[in-house]
Amino acid sequence: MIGMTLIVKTITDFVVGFIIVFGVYIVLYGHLTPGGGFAGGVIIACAFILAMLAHGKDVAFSKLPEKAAHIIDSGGALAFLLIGWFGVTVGAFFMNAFGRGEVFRLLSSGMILPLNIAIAFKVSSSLFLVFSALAIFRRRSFRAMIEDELA
Amino acid sequence: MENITPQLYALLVFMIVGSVVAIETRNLLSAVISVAAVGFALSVAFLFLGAPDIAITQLVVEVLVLIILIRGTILLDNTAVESHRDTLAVVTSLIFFGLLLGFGAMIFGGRGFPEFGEPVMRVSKVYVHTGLPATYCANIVTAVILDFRAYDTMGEASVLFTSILGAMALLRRDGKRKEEEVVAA
Amino acid sequence: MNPLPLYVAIPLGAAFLIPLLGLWWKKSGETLAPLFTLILGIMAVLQVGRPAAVYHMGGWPPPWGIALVSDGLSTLLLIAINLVGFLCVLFSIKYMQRYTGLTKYYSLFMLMVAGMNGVVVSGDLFNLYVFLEVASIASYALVAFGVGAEELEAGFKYLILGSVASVMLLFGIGTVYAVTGSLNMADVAREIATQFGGQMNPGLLLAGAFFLMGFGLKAALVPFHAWLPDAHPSAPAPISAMLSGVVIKSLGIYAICRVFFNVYGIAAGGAGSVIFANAMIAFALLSIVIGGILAIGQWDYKRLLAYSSIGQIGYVMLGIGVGARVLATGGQISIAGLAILGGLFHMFNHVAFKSLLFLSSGAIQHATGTRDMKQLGGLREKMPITAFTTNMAALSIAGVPPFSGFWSKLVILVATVKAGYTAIAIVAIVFAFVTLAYYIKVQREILYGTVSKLVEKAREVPALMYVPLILLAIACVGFGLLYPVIGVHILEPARDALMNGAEYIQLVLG
Amino acid sequence: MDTLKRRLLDFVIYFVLWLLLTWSFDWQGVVVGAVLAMVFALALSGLLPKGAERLFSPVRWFWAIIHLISLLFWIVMANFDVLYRVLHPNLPIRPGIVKIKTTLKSDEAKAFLANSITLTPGTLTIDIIDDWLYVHWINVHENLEDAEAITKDIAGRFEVTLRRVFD
Repeated sequence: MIGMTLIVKTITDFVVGFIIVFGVYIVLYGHLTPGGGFAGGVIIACAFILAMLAHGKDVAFSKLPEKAAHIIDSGGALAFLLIGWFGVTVGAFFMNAFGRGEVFRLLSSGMILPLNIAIAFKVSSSLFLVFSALAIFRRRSFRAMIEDELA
Repeated sequence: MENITPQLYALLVFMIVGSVVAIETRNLLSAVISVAAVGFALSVAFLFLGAPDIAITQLVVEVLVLIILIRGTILLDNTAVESHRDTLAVVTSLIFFGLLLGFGAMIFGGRGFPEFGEPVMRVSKVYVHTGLPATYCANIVTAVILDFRAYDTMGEASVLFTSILGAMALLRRDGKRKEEEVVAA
Repeated sequence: MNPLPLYVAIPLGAAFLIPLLGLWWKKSGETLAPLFTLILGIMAVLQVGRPAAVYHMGGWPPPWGIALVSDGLSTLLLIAINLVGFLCVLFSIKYMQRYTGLTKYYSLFMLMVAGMNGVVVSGDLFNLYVFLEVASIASYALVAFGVGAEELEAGFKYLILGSVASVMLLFGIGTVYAVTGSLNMADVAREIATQFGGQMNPGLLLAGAFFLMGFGLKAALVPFHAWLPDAHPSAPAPISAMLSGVVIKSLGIYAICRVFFNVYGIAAGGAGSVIFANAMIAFALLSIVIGGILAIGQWDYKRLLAYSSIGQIGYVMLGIGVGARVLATGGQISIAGLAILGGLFHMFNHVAFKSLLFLSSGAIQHATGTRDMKQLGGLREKMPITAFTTNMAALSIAGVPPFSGFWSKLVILVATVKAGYTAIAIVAIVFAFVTLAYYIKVQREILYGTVSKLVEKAREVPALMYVPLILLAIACVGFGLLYPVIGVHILEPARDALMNGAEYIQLVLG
Repeated sequence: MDTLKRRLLDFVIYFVLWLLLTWSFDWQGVVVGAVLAMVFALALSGLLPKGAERLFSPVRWFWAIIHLISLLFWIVMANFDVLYRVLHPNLPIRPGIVKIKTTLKSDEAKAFLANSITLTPGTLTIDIIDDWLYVHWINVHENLEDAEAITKDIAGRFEVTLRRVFD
């Protein structure tokens, strides 16, 4: 049997969707309530890591393949840079080039919301990647490496 | 500030005790668990200090780290540490901590630092007062990190990117190619 | 348009793009990295002669937003980082073919360049720390890039010591923020000058000690040098060249200069200033002596070069420390200027000849497969270009006239004597001869002598590898001969930026 | 057709979750929530447990509340039982692992049964394999042969309600 016991699997199924929605909420409302891209991204990553722990790596990778995670990782960072660079059109790097909107509405405060989203993408995929790398990683033992080098 | 200070000190004591246990225990699993306890206490402390977003992040990261560390620990056959105590290291760190405490006493006792809980609000005052009208962002923390100092946040995102990339680079199976592949290429 | 943010944005963008494109296009790193570093290098050279400039990130005026500042000192470092970066990337194309994971390598390389550029143009203490972390973490990974046992050990050691330094720096920055309530360097400087009257209060003194330890560790000054002799030999040769050529200077020496001259206002005198200046001179002397003594006994070529780096960084620090002490004790400004100029000139020269030496060690290792000096010999006949350029660099670093290294050491020594520290100058002169001695050893064991068995099969390295060597060799000679040009346009603005703290405050805060 | 129904269901669940979290009917939030729910329903299909349509049956909700009340009651009772055993000078415990067979069908019901057993002091579910639950018990019965009595004692009181909630 791949993954953990039935209890863990079932309960994971119950909560994973909720965790992801909660993480997205934290990201999108980062400029109105406590939270933001870093916190939300970590929460979203946690959902995928939970799925990986409960069901094994194949199920998690079917939802978020490793290559896709790499693309999201670099793409999120690039998007952050580009949003910042977009500010140059109105004056300076990281100047707010989007409309400020209305206070206390979801679509307000200009570039902060897209920046939060970019960070969330970056953080969640990064943490997922590093966890999968640490979980799956198997290398020859250190002793074998030293013996190889001596030989 | 005054009404929560005792709780904060209690948490502080708890964290110190947890750290000492983590260092002193011979069983790796107990060490990992006490480190996690310290982390959870830290997240509660953030909550007391009025930073729920940091508390959330700290909590989630703590859970993640705990999972990874426990997984790492139980992979080992023997989770007990069997090593002699390095007297020199203990003495050195004691001396270092003594010096640090001495400096701390000098700074806090003398005229060095502002009073506890009354920071110098020269620059941050402006963030608090003009943050909402200037950025339209109700959460001042987010306003500071993603608007006033968004460039710093880009740097932090790059730090994360670098560490992930570095970890992936170091977790490669083989670092160098075989000689014949190099010749062929 | 002010190009300052481009120095960070271009390499960061390249670093994010390379792994992204690398998923489909295997040569993305080898193509994009040289291109972007070349653009950066040209931009940096064009920066020469421009007046000092400030860039307000996001349009927020300092101290509320982050300010980027370019003055003479930044320009000096920008030129060094980006040009050496370009040459090292060029060298990497052939040299790194024996490694796997090349897109990761080039991406990390660009991140390192971005971090160093970010440190050098930053006008904000915390921002400096953030980019210092980017550059440091990238260099930890790059040192261990070969993932062999030796590389991993060196990388791990570097990681631990570097993290200790980072924690110290963060603690220092936190202390400064607690005391002055600001992170902007110019704002902190003005606060120290006006509110504390230039005197160090205990908090600032502690923070200064942390800064000196943290940046000193990044610069590998002697009591904090333990990571360097392992990290440099284990890293791939282009990375050793970057580490020794620019990383320890931009993260260490530059940051020390900026913090102590422009933020702490060491030039204004006061009780704390003399302590810090004395500490700098002490670290510098220790580095010169211990680096020299340890280098002479090495038989591993790259390890010898690593210890030599410690010694030469000592000379740089000596010039700057003597200048700081003269200023702090109210001595003659012209002598202080001469000492600082000498330090900066030696730093600039060291960029050229130490990068060249590490790259040539890589070329030798590439051709012969060893860096053990006992197994080498007679390389002059088999690899004439590598041997010739190595010779140039060795003569220059050993301080043989008319090469550039001679002039910079001479300036430092003259300034030290003029400032009245004759004993220190004598030690420095003695160890200048020690430097000469171990480079004669390098020449005798590697370049001349009988052709050894390993060298027998060696061939000259491909053109992509020896072109950077030739360019750097030209620089080694050129810096000495072209001193009138370089001195006026690059070094003197850098010195003036350090010595006029008030101007810096005026520039940033308006 | 079946997958379409399933997607629709996922969409509704995610959307309701979103509305509960934001707790406002500002049109911006609602529109964003709808778009997100759509994306989740398409991209993350299969993450939610099967048979989610059971969420819309009021009868099941009613039994869920009954189950919660009974669970709370049994937790309190078991607390007193454990308290008595701990405080008793003779320490009358007989710890051991028993294997019981559950009559519940769906995975969710089994998992909740296991969790209910674990939440009750004195008993702790270790694993579920097919229909068998392995439970660590603080005071195993004298008569181990009487499997039905054991099952009834541990699981029976929860099975009644859980069957109506999930099966």
